[in-house]
Amino acid sequence: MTLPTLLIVSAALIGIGIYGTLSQQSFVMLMMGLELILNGAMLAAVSFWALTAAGAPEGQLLTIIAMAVMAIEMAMGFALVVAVYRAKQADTTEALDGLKH
Amino acid sequence: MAVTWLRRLANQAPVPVFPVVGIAGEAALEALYLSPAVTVVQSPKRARALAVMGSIDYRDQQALRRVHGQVPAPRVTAWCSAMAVPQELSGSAIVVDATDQLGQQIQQAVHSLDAGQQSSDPNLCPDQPPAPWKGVGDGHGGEGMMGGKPYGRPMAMPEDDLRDGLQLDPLVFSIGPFSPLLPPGMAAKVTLHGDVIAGWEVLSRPYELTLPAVFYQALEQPVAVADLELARAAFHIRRLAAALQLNGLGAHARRLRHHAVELKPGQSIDDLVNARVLQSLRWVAGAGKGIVHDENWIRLRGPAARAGGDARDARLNDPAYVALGFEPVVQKQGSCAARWKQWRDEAGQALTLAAAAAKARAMSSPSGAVESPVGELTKSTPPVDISDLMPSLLVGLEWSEAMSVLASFDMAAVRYTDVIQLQGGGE
Amino acid sequence: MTSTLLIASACTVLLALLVGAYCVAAIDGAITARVTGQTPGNPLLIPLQNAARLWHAPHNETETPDRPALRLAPVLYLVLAAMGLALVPWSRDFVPVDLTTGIVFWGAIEPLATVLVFLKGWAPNAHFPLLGAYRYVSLGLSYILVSMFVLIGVALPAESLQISAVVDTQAELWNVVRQPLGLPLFLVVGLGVSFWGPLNFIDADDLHGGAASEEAGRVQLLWSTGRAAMLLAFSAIAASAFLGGWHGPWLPGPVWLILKTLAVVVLLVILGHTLPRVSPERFLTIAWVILLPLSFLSLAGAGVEALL
Amino acid sequence: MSAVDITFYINAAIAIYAGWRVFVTDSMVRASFFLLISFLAVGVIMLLLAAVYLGVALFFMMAVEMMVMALFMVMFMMNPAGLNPMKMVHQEKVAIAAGVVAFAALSAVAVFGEFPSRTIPEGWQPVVSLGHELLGDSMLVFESAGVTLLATMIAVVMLTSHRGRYGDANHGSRPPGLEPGGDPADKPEETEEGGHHHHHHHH
Repeated sequence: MTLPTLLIVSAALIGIGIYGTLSQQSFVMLMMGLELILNGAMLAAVSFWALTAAGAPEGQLLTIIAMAVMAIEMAMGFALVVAVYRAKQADTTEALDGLKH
Repeated sequence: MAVTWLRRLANQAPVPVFPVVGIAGEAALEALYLSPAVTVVQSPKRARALAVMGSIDYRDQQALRRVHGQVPAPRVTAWCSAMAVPQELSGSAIVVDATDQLGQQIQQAVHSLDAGQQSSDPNLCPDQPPAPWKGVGDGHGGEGMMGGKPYGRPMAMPEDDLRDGLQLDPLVFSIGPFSPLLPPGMAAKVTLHGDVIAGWEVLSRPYELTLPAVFYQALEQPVAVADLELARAAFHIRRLAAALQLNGLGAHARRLRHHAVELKPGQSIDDLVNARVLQSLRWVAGAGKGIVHDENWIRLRGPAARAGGDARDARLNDPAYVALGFEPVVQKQGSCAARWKQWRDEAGQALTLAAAAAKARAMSSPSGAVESPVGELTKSTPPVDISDLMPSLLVGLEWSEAMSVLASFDMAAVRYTDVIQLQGGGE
Repeated sequence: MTSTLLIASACTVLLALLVGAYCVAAIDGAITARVTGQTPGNPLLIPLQNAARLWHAPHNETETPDRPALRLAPVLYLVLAAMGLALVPWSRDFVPVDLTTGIVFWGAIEPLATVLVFLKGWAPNAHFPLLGAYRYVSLGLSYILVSMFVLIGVALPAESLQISAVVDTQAELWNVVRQPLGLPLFLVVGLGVSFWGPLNFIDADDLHGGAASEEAGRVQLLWSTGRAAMLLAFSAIAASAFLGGWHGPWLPGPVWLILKTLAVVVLLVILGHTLPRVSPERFLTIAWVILLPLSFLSLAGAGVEALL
Repeated sequence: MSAVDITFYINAAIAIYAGWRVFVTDSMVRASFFLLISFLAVGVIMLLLAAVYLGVALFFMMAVEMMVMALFMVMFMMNPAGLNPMKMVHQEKVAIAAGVVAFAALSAVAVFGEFPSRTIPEGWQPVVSLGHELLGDSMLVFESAGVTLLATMIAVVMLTSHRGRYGDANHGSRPPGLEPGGDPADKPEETEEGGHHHHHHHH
């Protein structure tokens, strides 16, 4: 468990997440991609904190903020999905081709 | 060695049985509830044995076969019915005549099945899916993301949700005719939006209900009022037990069922069950629901009508009851909880009346109408079926509320014409 | 930690789990017998007889179940119960797993258990189980927050998230006195996490048994064991967080812990046999409008007390 | 190889495999549980790295979050169990290329980058130091996150409510076409057989 291996794992998670975010049509699956990116980012942050920062608490703080961002992303994402679904019965990105009803 | 030891331990536990109740099967079901050798379960999948009690209408024979197939094999079928045993089962089913022996015999049959002395029932239905799990294309059942019939199974399409206008998928399925949630014989097609009932179509009406024999006798000849009232109290208490069981108080339900067979005149209902337990039914799902409105209200009878404030009661026309100072109890709300309270109050009143009648040796006087526990029973018009009221009552309720409402009605018509001629028989 | 201690800890937890699950079943049987007024047999043997019966009973095969979920969910639920039980300190020196974030870890076990209970209803591929699971989860999310706040409340006086530290602060005064709202709120969570009694929304009789309607044989045995074990683990945590854990006069610490745990178990089982299942709609209101603000209040009180 | 290393490699493999399965499985409920597994594996790695609080916090955050996700999947998706094929993708080649490039670039940084090696000192208490940081120097950051979450909650309730400011939220709305400019998707032509999940389940 060295820094390069940890970072490669997080790079893999971020890579899969980017693929998912760019390719998925369904809002919810798209959000899963975003979550996976954040998952990789958090792993990288914790790895740097543990192995290069001598336990400086800001590293952990960064991860906590990432978690909060994830929660916000999730909540807002779902709220938007519900709002859009209510308005247009749409749950895919293609179905939204305008900003009005 | 260890295996036989474990097996011996297992054989001391009661055997789970799924009851299939047909016409005139009510008494056998009560006997099954009381038997220490078995436990009555809610789902055939958990059972080791199927108990067929009473006669099943010919239109439900296919459903009976399906339920039989849902009991995991190896299984035992117990036949406590006037119907003939189906050809396929004639070699393996155990035929029981005495209802009080039913539990014992089922347990013995399951033990000998487990010991390999007896073979399991054959399957009555072919054990195969309704449509083959054969994929198309890249191993999937359908094409496109939504709709269609993947693997021959129709997919839901969104429709307006009742509560908040979101377009979501409905779930359509049918329950009955042997579901413990519905009266025997009743089948319904249900459309659910999430937990909310969006559609309730009665597919078949419940079987006619067979009342305790004393109520039929009272039509023809004078019977002891004490006997009538004890039978009434027992009837109400059993239905309260069903309501308790439905709402997660199975132990109290069992207590009530055991007490219902040995009721004594003058007992207080609070001796039978903790008063607060029955009162807590006021708070369960659906307690305030299930109020019958408008023109349908007139179709309610007996306790259900009195729970809504209508003091109709055939006992008022009987001089014996008048002499005992009988006054009908009524509730106001007419809701699910009010009907349960009505059953409780009437059971308590019946026990008091029974004590007074036993002391006075009061006999009823047949006047052409008897107040049965489900409404006025006369020679010409026994209580009729009201299951068609359910759709308007249930739509819009949550599932658990709907089940409470169902458990607070007597929907079935009362069996009358063939009772006198064929005591306890079927077709 | 030496390997001897490690093995001793693992054995203690497993033994406590099995014996404890048996005790929960026996207590449940005894209270049922008391309620029904019927004694069907030796109450100490009934749980074993039922377990032996389920062991030999045939399996119920549903159509195209989610097999990995069907097999893994009950096992993992049992594992979660064991993990919860491992966090409980038996005495000052003997804590099987003394995690510095033990309180938070228990806070993670509860939602993970909820996920597994959802899988219990999802896996068999049948509609009554799914309805039960869906209902359970949508209501379950409302009390998990309560549990978090209540647990933070007990961590405040200890100034630590370690369960052994929480127990240590209760040497003089138990948390149940210091934060009287905490234990009742926490008990609600316990009924929910082990889907017991009034909060049994998944295996409810109004759905023919809900998720349990498709279970038979060993799957049913695993789930009923897991459920009893979860109730036990929960009671042990409640005893440690609110009733002073192993603290107590005259008797050795582990004995006190066992007594207090069993007392909480008895209380929960009696509640399960006394209260009818709550109406889902009403429970949602109760959880958000009453329980959650009460847990806030409890937490605020604990905070004020910690500052003074 | 120590026990810690073995645990790490197993969990790393689980995290990546489950993360990949998220976008391959047809059942959206399963997809959200695969994502949960991926998060749990990362949480275990964090525990191995002595981030005791963060690892455990990741467990409970993700358990709740993925549970909600699964609920939404069952509620919104036509096909929660994956009976129909569910490959709803666009610009897939670009996406794969972007993913591979990101992975390669970040791995290159990981392998060729020069990072100091300062591990956590003996006796360091990560949870205590995190607490002091959150409620000390970085209180403003932490509190901002809290306020943002509160704002999110309010916004979410507003957005999801059925009642909009000027009447029903879906007033005058029209569902999108199945094809561009086609018929709305919500009302199937053959309602008789279109809408049923009919299990044969009688008892």
